[in-house]
Amino acid sequence: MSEDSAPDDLIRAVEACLFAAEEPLTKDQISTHLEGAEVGAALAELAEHYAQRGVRLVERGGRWQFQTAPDLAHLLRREREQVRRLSRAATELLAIVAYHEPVSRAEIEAIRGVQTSSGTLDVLMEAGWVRSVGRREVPGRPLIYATTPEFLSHFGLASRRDLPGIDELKAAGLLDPVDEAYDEMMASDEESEEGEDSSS
Amino acid sequence: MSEDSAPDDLIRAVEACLFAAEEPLTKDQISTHLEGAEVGAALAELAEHYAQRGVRLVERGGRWQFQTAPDLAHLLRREREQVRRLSRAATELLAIVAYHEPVSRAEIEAIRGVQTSSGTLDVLMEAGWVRSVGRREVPGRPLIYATTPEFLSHFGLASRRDLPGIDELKAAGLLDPVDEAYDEMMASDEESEEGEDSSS
Amino acid sequence: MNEEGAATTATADGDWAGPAAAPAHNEDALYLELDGWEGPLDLLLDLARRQKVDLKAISILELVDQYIAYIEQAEALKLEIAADYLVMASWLAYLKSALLLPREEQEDPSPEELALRLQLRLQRLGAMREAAARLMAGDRLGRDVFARGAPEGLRVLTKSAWTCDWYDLINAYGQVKLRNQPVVHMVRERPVMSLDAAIERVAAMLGVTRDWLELRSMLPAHADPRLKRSALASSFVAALELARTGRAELRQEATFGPIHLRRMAS
Repeated sequence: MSEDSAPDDLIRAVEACLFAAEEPLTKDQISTHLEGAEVGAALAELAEHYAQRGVRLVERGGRWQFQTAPDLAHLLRREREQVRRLSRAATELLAIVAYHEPVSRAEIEAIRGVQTSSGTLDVLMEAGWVRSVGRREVPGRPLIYATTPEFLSHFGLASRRDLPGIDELKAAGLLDPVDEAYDEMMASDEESEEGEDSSS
Repeated sequence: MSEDSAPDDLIRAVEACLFAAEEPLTKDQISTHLEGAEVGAALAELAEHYAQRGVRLVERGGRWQFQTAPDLAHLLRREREQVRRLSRAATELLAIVAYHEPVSRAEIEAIRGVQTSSGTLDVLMEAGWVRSVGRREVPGRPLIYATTPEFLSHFGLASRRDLPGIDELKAAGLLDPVDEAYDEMMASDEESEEGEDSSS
Repeated sequence: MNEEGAATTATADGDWAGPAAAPAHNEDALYLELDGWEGPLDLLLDLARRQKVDLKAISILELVDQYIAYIEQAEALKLEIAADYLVMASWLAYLKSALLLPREEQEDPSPEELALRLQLRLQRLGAMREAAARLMAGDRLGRDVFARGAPEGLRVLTKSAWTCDWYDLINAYGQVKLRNQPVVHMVRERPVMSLDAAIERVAAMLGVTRDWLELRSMLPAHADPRLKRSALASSFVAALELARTGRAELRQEATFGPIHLRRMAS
């Protein structure tokens, strides 16, 4: 029989019925919908018609349903990249691993002075910047972590030795005690206020 | 072309994509899923293939969707009511928005001759059929309303041009405000009178 | 039960499918339920349709008579009639008398214009009624046609591309180091003005004149900003002290306004 010609009304009805159904239907259920019609032949013809298409009519445990063709499954899931900034905690963790590697979780916490949630480390591993490089041979054999080549390339570093040392950080003002920096800001504020006063 | 032969991969992919989608998709959305492929021809071919089947491929307000063929409605109507019941006021309001859009509340009231309770408009907005589309730049800057793609999709319209009788209504001037219609009638009366004068 | 006052016109499946005249087709049992109409215009349209002619050809005079008769009957039955129905009735009565007057006594706008405008309104409302009915009678999704019952759904998986810049990294390390450094507090020597010095200074300046002096004008002019702050605080306390001991009086005209002081007459 030719599939090309218009399908007969019973086939069309079975097709629509299965399409609109919210769950797979048995032959009997379909038949009930269609005033008791015998639907076996129609199902077989539909299954054949759809065999080559993007949608299949399949039987699973006596129940019929449409589903998309398995070879097209990859098209129905699309990946999208979303750029996200590292959180403050994750940035600190990353810096500690970079300066102190290889380093265990307990050591990281000792350096950070606060507990580290496990999600934070996961984020760094997902980003591909930190990986586990074995276990420290101490009681408990904790995992130890180090940075990856991707870490170096993301931050444009030739090697870990390119990370600025503590003295350099100090010189750049990055290690200035907070209250000192604050005082300085306040002092300069007052100066500018005075400037305004005298001019008025 | 023969519909009998196996459809090509692009057609199968578009078919699968629309079958799997939970909502109508625009051409662009389909294309995005299929790595930017041009899908216009595939949609046309699919629509033709399905035209005689129990399931149709239709375009509603620029979005494509599969749905069951209307002539099978009696077989598929479920016990439970799936369609929102609309009050007469809401029905009328919806028609006025659809045929006159974009339209302000005052303009709706001029046609209906009664105040519109805000609940009625809310029902239509909640159904997703009407939304506010900005303000009219007249004193008071009233909000203006229009129908949505969901409206077209729900009422089986490819576009607003498919609103039943809209061309006739337009031609008869029945979508023009009373003032305009009156002025026009007067103007054309005068013209014809003048015409008569000059000919006499 | 009365769904938006329109239950009487709703068809069995809940969609409004016809004009309001539906319950009133039996002309003998005149239907006197004003709730069934959405307002005077609605009632007028219904009455106009009962003339069973094209809305373009209705007789306005006849329509006016029907409307007024209808309202009068409702009044006779002591039904409560909303004000807008009565307003319409009296307007229509006016329109009728104007239409019947000889032409030369008519004012502007002419009753013909008013009648024509009313007819145009009825046509427009009637057109929308019919359009609504046709819209509702179309193939509605979920009633006549159905979408796929159990779509697999199109999924978009979001993958995070993490980013962080060099400065943030280094700065974070700096902050960590800082947080855990042993804290050493050092109080550095700062230029200050002591209270005694301030009392002496303010008292001396007050001794020069009997005029009011502003407190701020008494501060050392070219001092280090930190000394200036100290001097302001100390001088203020000094002023209070001088006032307390009866050597000066203070005046401030507004909250946070300048503080003035002068020597007490001895």
